[in-house]
Amino acid sequence: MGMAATIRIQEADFDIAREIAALGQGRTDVGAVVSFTGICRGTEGSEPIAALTLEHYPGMAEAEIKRHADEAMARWPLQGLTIIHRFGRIAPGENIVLVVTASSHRQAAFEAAEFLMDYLKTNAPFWKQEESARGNSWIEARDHDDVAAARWTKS
Amino acid sequence: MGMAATIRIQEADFDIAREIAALGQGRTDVGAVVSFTGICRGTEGSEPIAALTLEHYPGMAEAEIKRHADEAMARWPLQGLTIIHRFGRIAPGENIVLVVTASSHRQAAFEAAEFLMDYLKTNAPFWKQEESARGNSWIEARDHDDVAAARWTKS
Amino acid sequence: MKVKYFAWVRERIGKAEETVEPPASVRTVDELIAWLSNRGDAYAHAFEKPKVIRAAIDHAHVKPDAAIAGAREIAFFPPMTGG
Amino acid sequence: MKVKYFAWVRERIGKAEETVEPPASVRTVDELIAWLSNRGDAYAHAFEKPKVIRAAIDHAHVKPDAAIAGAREIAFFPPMTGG
Repeated sequence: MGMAATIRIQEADFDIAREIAALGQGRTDVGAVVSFTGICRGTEGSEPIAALTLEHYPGMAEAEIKRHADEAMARWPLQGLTIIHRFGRIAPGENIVLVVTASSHRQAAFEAAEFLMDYLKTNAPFWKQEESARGNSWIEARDHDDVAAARWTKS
Repeated sequence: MGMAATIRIQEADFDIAREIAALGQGRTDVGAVVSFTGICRGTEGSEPIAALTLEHYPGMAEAEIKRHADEAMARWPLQGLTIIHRFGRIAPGENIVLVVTASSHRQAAFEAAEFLMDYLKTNAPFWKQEESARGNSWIEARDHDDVAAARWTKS
Repeated sequence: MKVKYFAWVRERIGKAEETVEPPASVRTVDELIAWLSNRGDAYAHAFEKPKVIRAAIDHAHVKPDAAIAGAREIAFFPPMTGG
Repeated sequence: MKVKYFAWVRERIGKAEETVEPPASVRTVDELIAWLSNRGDAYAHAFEKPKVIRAAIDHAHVKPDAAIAGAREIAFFPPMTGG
């Protein structure tokens, strides 16, 4: 493709509009842009939470996400790809993660974004801890996320 | 759901960031927001185009989109849904259509957005005419869009 | 009854809408298409491939065998290309 | 060899990283887990359910039977919950 994905792992928030605009800037071959924004909810299960704290593995997180971004660009005809994942303390209503895909074809843009989100949920080295009235506890991985990720495995 | 979709059919452009923000505003139960933006490409097939002109059926377009928005809200647990479709003359690089879905669950947000886009491509009463060096011509419907739309039909 | 035309159906007929009074023998959408086709060359051209034409009655998509009785507004147009 | 710990593995062990020198008989990731578990109660607690523990060698996910020879950095952590 020759196209490089933008990958950022950062503590700061991101600006969805700026990231979407950056992918389309100065080109007229993009027909479809899909964005996925993951947001911190105010409850985990039925329990209200005060915040999430995201821990990550610096170095490995970048390498792993880049490997999956490259796989997405090889599998789908993408003209732009941006992945931003925050770490640190994140309050309810705040952004956690952003995936933006640009393509000539809407199906490619949708599928690549879903593939990357399924991957980020199960294999990117990030861990969420929740803060609630009952103290701090680590969120457990969910089986249905593994099932979602497995559907992209080539047979 | 008790939740009403925002549906707008308009000549003016839209602000993606504002529409995404409006769905999350003042609530902490939204975990996933998916946006799809359809953009006018500078080529149709391999032919460069100067612009598209979108004609629509006022009244029916609103009614039909609302019916499908209601179906999406019945099929997926959505907490917010916005659909904006432009009409009139649209130059390459400009926005045509926006679908934004908000949900607690990423799969629901993705699927509802894809369902609505497949619907808008095949059944919403809009017609695209392209302007090129060879004059004006109506874009023909594509079979693969019908195939994409058919996958949502309940068996 | 009001009839509306869109996209190239509109262009070929040369108008966006009109009021027509088909005889009682015209009962369905496809019978109305056949009846309109006889109103002149422009109509014959617009409806030359009836299978390609889509129809809506009072803002809802209908099939060619749909009854037109009671319809306030019937629209004819090519396959849709929005989105 | 540098060993890193994340999330509750880190919390239970009480440190984020350390340098260890396992004997030559420790050849695989699961053998390293068994060897670390013998370093004290904190380690035993962190690794009490070895099947839950994920490992990476030099920033790439590996299986429990992966060889550790030549590794510069080995990390242990619970199943990931990003996104």
